[in-house]
Amino acid sequence: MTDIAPPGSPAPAEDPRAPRPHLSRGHLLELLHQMLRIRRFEDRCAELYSYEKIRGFLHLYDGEEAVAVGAMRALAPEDAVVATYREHGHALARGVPMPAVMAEMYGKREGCSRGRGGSMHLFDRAHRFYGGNAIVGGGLPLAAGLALAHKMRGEPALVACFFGEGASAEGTFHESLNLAALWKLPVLFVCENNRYAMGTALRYEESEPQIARKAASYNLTAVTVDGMDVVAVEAAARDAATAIRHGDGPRFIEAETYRFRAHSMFDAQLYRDKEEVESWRAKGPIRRFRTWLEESGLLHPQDLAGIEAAIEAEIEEAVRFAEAGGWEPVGELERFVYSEGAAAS
Amino acid sequence: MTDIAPPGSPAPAEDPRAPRPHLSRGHLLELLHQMLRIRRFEDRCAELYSYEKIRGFLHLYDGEEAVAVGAMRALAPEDAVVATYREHGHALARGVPMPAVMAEMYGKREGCSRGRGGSMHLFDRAHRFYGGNAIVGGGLPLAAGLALAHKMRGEPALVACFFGEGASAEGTFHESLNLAALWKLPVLFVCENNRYAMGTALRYEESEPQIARKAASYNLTAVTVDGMDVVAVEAAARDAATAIRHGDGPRFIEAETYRFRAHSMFDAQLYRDKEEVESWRAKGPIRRFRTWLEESGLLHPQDLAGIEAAIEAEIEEAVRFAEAGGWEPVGELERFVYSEGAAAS
Amino acid sequence: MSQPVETTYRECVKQAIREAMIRDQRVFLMGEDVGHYGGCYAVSKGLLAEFGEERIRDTPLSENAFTGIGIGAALGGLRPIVEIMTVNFSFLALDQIINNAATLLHMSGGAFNVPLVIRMATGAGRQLAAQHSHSMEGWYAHIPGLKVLTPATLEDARGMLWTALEDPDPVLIFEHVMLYNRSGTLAADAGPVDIAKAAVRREGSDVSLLTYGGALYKTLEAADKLAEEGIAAEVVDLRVLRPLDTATIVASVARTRRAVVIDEGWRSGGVSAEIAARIMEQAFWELDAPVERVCGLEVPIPYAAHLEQAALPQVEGIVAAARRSLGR
Amino acid sequence: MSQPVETTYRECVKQAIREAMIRDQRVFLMGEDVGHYGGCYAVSKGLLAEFGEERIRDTPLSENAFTGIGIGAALGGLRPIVEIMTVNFSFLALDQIINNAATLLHMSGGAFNVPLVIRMATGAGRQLAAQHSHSMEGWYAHIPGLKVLTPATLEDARGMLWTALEDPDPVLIFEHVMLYNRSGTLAADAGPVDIAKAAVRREGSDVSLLTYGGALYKTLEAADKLAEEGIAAEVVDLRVLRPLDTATIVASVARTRRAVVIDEGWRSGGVSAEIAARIMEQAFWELDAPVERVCGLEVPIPYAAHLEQAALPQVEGIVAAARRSLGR
Ligand SMILES: Cc1ncc(C[n+]2csc(CCOP(=O)(O)OP(=O)(O)O)c2C)c(N)n1
Ligand SMILES: Cc1ncc(C[n+]2csc(CCOP(=O)(O)OP(=O)(O)O)c2C)c(N)n1
Ligand SMILES: [Mg+2]
Ligand SMILES: [Mg+2]
Repeated sequence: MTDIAPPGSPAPAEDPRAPRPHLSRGHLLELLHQMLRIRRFEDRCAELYSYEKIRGFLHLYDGEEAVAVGAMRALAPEDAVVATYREHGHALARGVPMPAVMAEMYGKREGCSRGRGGSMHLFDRAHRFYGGNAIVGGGLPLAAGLALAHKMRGEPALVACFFGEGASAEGTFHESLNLAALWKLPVLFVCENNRYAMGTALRYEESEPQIARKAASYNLTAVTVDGMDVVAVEAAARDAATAIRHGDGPRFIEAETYRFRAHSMFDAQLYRDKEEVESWRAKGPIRRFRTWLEESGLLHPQDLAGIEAAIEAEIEEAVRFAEAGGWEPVGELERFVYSEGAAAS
Repeated sequence: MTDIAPPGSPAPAEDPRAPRPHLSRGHLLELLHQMLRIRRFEDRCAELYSYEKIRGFLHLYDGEEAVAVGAMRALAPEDAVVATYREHGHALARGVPMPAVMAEMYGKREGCSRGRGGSMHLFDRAHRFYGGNAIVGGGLPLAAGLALAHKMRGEPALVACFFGEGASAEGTFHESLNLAALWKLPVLFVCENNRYAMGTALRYEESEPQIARKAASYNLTAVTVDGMDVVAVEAAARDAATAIRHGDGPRFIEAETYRFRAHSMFDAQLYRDKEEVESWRAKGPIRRFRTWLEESGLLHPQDLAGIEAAIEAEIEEAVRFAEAGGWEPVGELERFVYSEGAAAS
Repeated sequence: MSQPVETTYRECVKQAIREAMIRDQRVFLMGEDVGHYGGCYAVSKGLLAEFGEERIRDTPLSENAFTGIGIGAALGGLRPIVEIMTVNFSFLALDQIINNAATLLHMSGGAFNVPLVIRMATGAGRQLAAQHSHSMEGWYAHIPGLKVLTPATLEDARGMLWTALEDPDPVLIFEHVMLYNRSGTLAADAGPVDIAKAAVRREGSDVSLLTYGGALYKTLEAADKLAEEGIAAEVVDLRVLRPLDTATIVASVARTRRAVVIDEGWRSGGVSAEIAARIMEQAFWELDAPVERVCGLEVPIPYAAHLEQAALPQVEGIVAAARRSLGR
Repeated sequence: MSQPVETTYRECVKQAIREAMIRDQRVFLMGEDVGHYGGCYAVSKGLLAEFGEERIRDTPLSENAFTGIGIGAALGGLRPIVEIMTVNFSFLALDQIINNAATLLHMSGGAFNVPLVIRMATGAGRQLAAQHSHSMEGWYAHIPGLKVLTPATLEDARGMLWTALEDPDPVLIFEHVMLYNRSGTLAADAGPVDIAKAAVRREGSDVSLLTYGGALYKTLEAADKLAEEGIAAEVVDLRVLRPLDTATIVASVARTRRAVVIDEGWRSGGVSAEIAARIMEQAFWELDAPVERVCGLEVPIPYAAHLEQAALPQVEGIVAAARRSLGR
């Protein structure tokens, strides 16, 4: 294995306990694969949305793939993940099977939430994927609580908690960071600072727009990384995860990124101009990483073709699975209000 | 008028626009008078509590008088005040008439809240005293909202908002400070850091125990003052008020203080030891200020006697007024659920 | 009444806000994405350009604080309209709504009233699932000190806000998400409407169908169906859930001797329970059958369309309940 | 059943917590001042010394987060008991309670259940005024996904927590502040009790008095008074407000043909409304009189003792309502 340092990657991990990421070619191609996989999956979802196969709100992760993909590489299977309503990327990068995700988008009973959740509420017990939360900031206390369970049970697992910069204005952000720091809970907070909360620009949201600086005021270690650089995100996440696993308490990563498309499927985007979007697109995490890999001779045309073909096949299979899936019978609707066996209302 | 610099008073106000406080002898004696007035009033309340004239929760301000008295001196009549459930001191220092306050403690209709509020809910329109709020942190958004009204109406008034360090863990603290700073609202936040929230010591409350440092993370100017030094508090408040009136946005003062007695009337105080309390008592704001005035020759025995007599008379009058007051007829109980004249449920 | 014009519910709400802003300098709109985004249901689109950032005020995600700021601003002499995007988010602001807005006047012995209007989107039907789709207006109606309005018609969408802004006390307005696109005609100069009375939207002598908000149209449809069967259903639009206009309800039931309450909210402890209890108390001897309830199923609203629809009152269910109450 | 011992409601709650902590290492208590202070109503006094700071966990003032942390900890395999000091503060945590605790199981299609217990003090009588004294248990009972318990007796104070902790879903326990000092005798080895059924606390054939929590003792007193007048009142302690044990209610009313609901909470849309509606639906033809409701006045609870008492149900009012329902 060769250690390769891509452009824009951060200085070697600060924490000497952190293993240097093994940036083998295979690893790098896998990062690209995962990002592309999310992108293609979501492109297909957008298409299916226009065919009305998918309904409700659909928040695409276009432009932010490097964050979920990079951060997720630092996790072990026993770790837990808490995400937002913009969580297709997190679910896929975490390993939630694509067919179950797609079936959920369709509202089918084979979906990972049996059709009750939809795009904003993906869940998967096997991968310790705790949602999918459509209350902005609502996941932070859950993450701290899961981490408390790990800590009290003496488990080495950590909890990765993703949320937007908009969430950092909510009271739960404050309460959760304080408690996590006070109780030294094993949480990796990952703030996806894409500069907008729906149509509200950062300058209308935060008196301190550098979210990592806000986080640091809770006496925890917080860093800002280039969220368009998947390797930088991975390195930061590994560094943080190592510290967390050593019992240092929570860590905070602010990933500076950008959402290329509308907030949800439709949105006139009156709040920003096209040039701004275009200038960020030029820094797109996939485009940039792919170009670098190509220029470095690490990605050959046939590699890319292979990746694209694999993704294409996976998506086809997911769509087929979703299409073939059944509808939860209406008679089952009242199941899961209370646990099976427990008295119902 | 002579400018006098008492010991422990801060360096001259940082803000050159701030008028130097006129620490005439009269002014200093007035500070002492106000602090003693609160103390004697509350001592009497505690006594009346044991006679069951006053009921419910009764949170004494013993040890913290310098904060309300010092800060209130920086306010003009058109300013507004928002306080907590521990607000006898704020109400009195603000000028809410003692008889109306005492009658409220009795639950009489002549009380400043017509007997509906009690100790935790003192209100007075004439003095723009907006309570009395028994939800910890509940007053911060109100203060920001009042300040927004001042700002949008082009009024030069500010809002002084008092709360404990315990409140600074609540989400409303975070949301309110962010909004106040973002919108440059004329709020003077005064955090009474008495080191305990009920029985929970600061180290169990806050990952960052220096509350002013937390406040500064919202990009506003925050200072820590010796809350046992009435002159220091006044100077800091004047400085802050000047900046606020110049349109600088909110200011934050953390006043380091201590509560000498139980959280409410009864409390086994298992959470701290007697020595700690005694060591703080030695720094008590009244004792210390009086001693200094005496040693400086500014307070003569007859001054003190005069002050004590005036207070005694005022309290007697307040008790007489409360005793003579009537009970709100039960038939009036449903008044004020909705405004008079508006349709009722 | 002037010439009627074609319009939509959304447009009515927008014009109501516009006019209030023009009429009264103390009025302003505050909430998440009301400005630059144009409102998450496009209600306030264009208002930022017209009134500027001070009065069309985008807030950060801070429901508890900006609702409390609305209360404070109302105390300070302004007339804020606070918009909470969706009823489920209002739980974050509940402390301010109940412990302050609803309580301050009484707790202060009449010293401080809170002339605040809070608008929010309510209800299901857009497949937004369990954290965006509930109908909590009936729940809020439990709280003394609040008034709770549920405009169902264009006229009410246009006129209730005006009256609410003139009210000295906190008023909550619930706009059902499925109504925004509803179109129809309305007098060009439509103005304020009362916020005290229920309205009989269709007269009938056989059974009273009592409903409000988004369910009104399903109920009117059910009344059409019933008419085909020769059953004359009276449809009462409650309009205001607190204070409930018990007199209109009881008068209708006294005429028809039978009642069905239709409420998209959960059954247990909802609006329908209170109405059944009041009818029991005030019209027991007039009743020929127990009051029927057609409510939302007691589940968090699911995403899949067929499940979501199954969780909501439907025309068939209303018709069936009316038949049952008539013993058919 | 072993020897009965003298004890208090407070002591029963404490012993219930203690035993749960001893029995199950996954159980811990978390909330404001549960540790060093000993609990604001002295319920947990001494437990910190016995179990240490990890398991008797003082929290900062952060109701929404620590309730959410309780949910997360439950998801993570623990069995948290979250204490919220007073029901009014629970509004700050409402988002977590409704949008997460009550919803996660359904929204995740059964993947994640939340075995969490939340305890809080409820009710008036201590002159704590409008931000500390409400009775919102009936309001919480509106929410699907939650269970709502209201222990009124020593036995239930001792036994409900055990069963609640074994429940796979979120359970809210409301302890009325006026009950903590209540004393009586209880079997030394008192154990878990069911959390599904209402209990007939006194049998009678003339009228059913339906109540729960703090109002139970006033209702029993009223039954005594009624007995002096020759009226045999049956007293039903609801015990659980969600799911309501409708069968027991209906069976009692079917026997007595008359019912009075006594609830300290506000009338409109409260527990009493739901019970009246269910009786209407399931026992309409058995009723000889409309269901009466004796509830808290619809005002924020005031401070002054005479006003506070006037705002609450009292024995006289219960007696009068029972008489009315009997046409006397
Ligand atoms: C408590 C709450 N308030 C408002 C909303 C509506 N809403 C959904 S996403 C969003 C913006 C969130 O922005 P951010 O946290 O930055 O995440 P991003 O969408 O940019 O990924 C808003 C206002 C919500 N879902 N929950
Ligand atoms: C939201 C809320 N949670 C809990 C309480 C109970 N309580 C009343 S005072 C208090 C401690 C507050 O501490 P702090 O803010 O430091 O003020 P202090 O009493 O020290 O002046 C607590 C926990 C409350 N009144 N409101
Ligand atoms: Mg964002
Ligand atoms: Mg304190």
